[in-house]
Amino acid sequence: MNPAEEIKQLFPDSVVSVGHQTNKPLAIIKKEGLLKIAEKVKEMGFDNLSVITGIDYGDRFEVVYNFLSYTKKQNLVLKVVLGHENPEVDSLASVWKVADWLERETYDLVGIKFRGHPNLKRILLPDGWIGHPLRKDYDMSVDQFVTVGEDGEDIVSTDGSNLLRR
Amino acid sequence: MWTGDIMFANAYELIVYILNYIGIYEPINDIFKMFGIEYVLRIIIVLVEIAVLLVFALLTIMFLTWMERKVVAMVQARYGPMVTGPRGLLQPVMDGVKLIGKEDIIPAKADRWVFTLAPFIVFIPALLIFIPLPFGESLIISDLNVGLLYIIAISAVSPIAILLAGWASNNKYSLMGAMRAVAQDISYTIPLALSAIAIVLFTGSLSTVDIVTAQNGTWFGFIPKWFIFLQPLGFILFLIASIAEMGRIPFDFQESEQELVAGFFTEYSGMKFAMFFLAEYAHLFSVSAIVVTLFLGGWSLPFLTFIPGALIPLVSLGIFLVKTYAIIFFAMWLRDTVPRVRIDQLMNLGWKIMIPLALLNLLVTGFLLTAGVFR
Amino acid sequence: MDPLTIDTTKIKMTKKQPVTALDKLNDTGLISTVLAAREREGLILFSTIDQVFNWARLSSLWPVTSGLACCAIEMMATAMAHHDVARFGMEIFRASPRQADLMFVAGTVTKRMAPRVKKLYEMMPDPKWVISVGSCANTGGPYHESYSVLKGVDMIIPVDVYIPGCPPRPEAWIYGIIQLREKIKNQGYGAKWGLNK
Amino acid sequence: MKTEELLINMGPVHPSTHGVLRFKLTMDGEIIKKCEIVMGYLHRGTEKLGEMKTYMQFIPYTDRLDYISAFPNNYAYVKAVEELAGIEVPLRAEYIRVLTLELNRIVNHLVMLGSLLLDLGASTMIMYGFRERENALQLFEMLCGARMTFNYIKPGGVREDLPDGFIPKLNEFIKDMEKRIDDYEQLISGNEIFMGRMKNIGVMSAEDAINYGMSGPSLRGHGVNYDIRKIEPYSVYPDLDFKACVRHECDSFARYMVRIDEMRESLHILRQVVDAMPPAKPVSQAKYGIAPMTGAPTAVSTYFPRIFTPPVGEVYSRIEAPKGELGFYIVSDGSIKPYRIKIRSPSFCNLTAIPKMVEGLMIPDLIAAFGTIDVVLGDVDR
Repeated sequence: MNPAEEIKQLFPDSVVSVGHQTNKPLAIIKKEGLLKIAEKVKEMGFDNLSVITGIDYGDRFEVVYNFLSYTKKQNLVLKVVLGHENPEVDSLASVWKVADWLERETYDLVGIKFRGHPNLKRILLPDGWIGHPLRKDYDMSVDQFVTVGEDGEDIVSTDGSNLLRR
Repeated sequence: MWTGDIMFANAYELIVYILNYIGIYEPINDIFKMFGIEYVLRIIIVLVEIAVLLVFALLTIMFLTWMERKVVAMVQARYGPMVTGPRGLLQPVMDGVKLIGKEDIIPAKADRWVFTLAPFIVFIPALLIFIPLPFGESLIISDLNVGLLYIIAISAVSPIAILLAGWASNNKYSLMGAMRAVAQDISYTIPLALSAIAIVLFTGSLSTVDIVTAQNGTWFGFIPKWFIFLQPLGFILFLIASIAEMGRIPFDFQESEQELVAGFFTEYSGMKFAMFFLAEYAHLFSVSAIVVTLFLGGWSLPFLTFIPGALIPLVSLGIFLVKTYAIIFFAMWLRDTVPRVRIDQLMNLGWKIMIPLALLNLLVTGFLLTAGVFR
Repeated sequence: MDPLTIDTTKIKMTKKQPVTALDKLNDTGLISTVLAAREREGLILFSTIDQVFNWARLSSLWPVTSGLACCAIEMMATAMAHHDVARFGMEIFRASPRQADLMFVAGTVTKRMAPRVKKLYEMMPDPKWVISVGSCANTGGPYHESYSVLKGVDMIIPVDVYIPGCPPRPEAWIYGIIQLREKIKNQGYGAKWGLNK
Repeated sequence: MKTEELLINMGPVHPSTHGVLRFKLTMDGEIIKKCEIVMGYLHRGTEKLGEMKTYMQFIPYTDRLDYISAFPNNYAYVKAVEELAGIEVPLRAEYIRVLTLELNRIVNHLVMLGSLLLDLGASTMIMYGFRERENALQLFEMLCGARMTFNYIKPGGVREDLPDGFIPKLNEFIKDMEKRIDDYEQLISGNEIFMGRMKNIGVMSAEDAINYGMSGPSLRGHGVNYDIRKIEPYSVYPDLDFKACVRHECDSFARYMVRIDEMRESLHILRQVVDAMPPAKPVSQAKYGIAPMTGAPTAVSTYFPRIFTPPVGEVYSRIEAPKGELGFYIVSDGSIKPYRIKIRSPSFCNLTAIPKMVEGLMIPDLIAAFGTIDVVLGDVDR
């Protein structure tokens, strides 16, 4: 019985719809029920959280979780739809430790906040970077340069005068 | 080897004998005696000896840098320096000249005087060890009767200079590197000294020439009377301790790139860095020479009785160099194949294994000697 | 009075310049020939020393390990057994910039890495050269439009030799090194008058 | 006696961090108390570029992700596009793909062994490793003209068929590699100092390893028998018989030994692929004109239109890359450019385990454990 239907029976109210993502069972769930479902999914044997993707659709944000159960050789995809203003969802770092960095990267590039995350900071871009690059409304024209402060931290500024060689 | 009676105590007498043989020694001596400054001739001769030794030392250091690169290349199935000079022979010269021409950076907050002084304090002891080394039959600068003790004492000076360098360059990495290097040097001088003392029990005298002459002759006709056969454990301990003293892989902590960037000479550039570089190779040559002197019978080979008198110094010098380069080749070969040991494993090996073994070796040798096994 | 509209040709020098012996001599053009002769004579004196130093510098270039991306793997391949760079005396990959005199910028220089590459360059002692390897380091390469990549390393440090390619083949690396050796050979006093053999 | 903690910065430019990665270590004497990893020094914004390029134009960017083994990157992306658009691939092309994947796995493990030994101080293994790699790169060059960035696998098959002298040269390479692997074992595995440096260093329990998202040979070093070629078989792997190499000692030495076994396993697979390679059936290109210009079908690729617009939808496909599970998540809105591309990189997830694995060890052990995790910075920072 495909795991998406199983979750629908267990959490009928927080599962919006069940479907397929090309060949993997997909369950679209509400933001509030995420943590409870995640714990249940872990018990069902999905011990590998492969990837967390944040997608900016212009009017809404989507966070997609892909799971793989090594023992049962099954896949499962959970999708959460969020509003466009300040997207916020529960963090799964307490359930899967790999989620810690995956969520930090999603926050860094797409700008989705994760409640309850141990230290939600930028991971790939320097801390002072302006804007989240993978959003559709990120303007590429502004050139931001990085210089090193005294204690080795990065300082982001738009004028690269002391860095560039005129 | 030969009749056992050595013709000249040191190189000075050899030179005086040669001058007499040519017949120009008496007239020069008389001229100096007329002015009453007869000792000046003796000083000149000693200066000539030291000049020859310095030239020989620098040439061997340059040759060793070239040999190191070629041996490493040979082990790693590649060529090594080929472009400068025939088969890259001029490469060390080029490195030296380039390093002279480099800008000399002294870090801002570094302690200027100590920073510039440290390389010299490292380089000078490395050359001082050459004095008591018996290069040949009578080719020894001065046959100190405390030769072995002198060698071990001088090789204890370089850790101090390493600490000076590490502290002066005001850089976290170099300070840690210096601490490690000093800890390593000190903890490996003890087994070095203990295994050397086991040799002195046999010869009864610290002078290097006596040690070499004690290894003349053969047992049962074909086994040469080298101390390596009497002291196999001592030889292994001495070899490991000397490699650790030199700071070469697998005990390479001075410049273990992977961990502490470049060890204590991270901040050195130009000629100062060249000093450290040359001191390391001088140390390599001198320690190999000591291993040969103590355990492999210095310049003597048991079967060479037909050498005419005049050629003896040259032939003995050749034999000595062949043996030394065998040990150097072993050290270089080790450098390429074996990974590095961790600092705490190094200390365990030093204190928990090598020192007890050295003491045991000393005990057993003393016991056998008093029991008269070897007389 | 608008300074732009002043007609400079009408201005006459008010103070009379004293005419010294030097001016007279200079009119005959003698001084410039003497200076030129002394300079060339200096050349002959110094150019041989320069040639020796140039030869020493070009034959023992010690690179600093600053591999950033894919070109770093080609840098390792060039230094390994098959295309041996040690033949040119570049065998010791010094880890600390203090002892290096050649810097390979091999890979993409991102905005975050740029100040560190510049600091690495400044830490190297003076006669130093930079080889920018790969189209990423030359002009930003395939990542030209990206928001976090510097469009070419010559925006922050002066570069001597550019090696095109993504990643350039080890043979291209060695060709770049030979070009740098030619460039070093023609440095110094003797270069202007072609005295450098 | 109050000892103060020392903050050591193994900075972005460091010989043993395999590229530009920075460790912030708070040290208590020689022992590491806390290790924090700072990355992003090679973040080139590949995912943003993915949204500006068409499906075919993005393939060269996948080469430069994990630049030591570029074929698996190409294949993972192309497999995702094929699943999205439902393109089938001729059998000969699948066999050629598996051939390149396994050859690239051997090259990746060679570079990993070489740099691991170089970090431990022995500078000879990397020379031998790169010597074998040169032979393999010559094979790649015969195949597609490039040494490291191949751009060879395209949706629908591969760009070129095997050149004539390829198979004999490959057999020669396989025979030579078998002898070489035994030489490496003799040089390294029996070495006392190496075992002293690797045995029970960087120990981590199997549950932690799975929980930290480790995958690939690093995970199989912890006794966890998960190999995506077995769990989610793709391409022609079901028809090939091979076993997932597993070690149960959960330490750096086990992770190292897994890679040696995997190299032998890959050679075994290569031999089977060479024997079972179907012959090239000529395909009529009358309707489409000459192959490269119009994307017409050839013996090794099906028809792939120049203007390729996949159906609307999302797909996530994963393969067993030499470093672990490599996956591409593609969202397409029907236009010629993907709407969003997310790359699940194995090195990024394997790296999460390092801070926990390294507490209480010394710097040389951090380097040894880090070497066995086999991280490439292009893959981590994307």
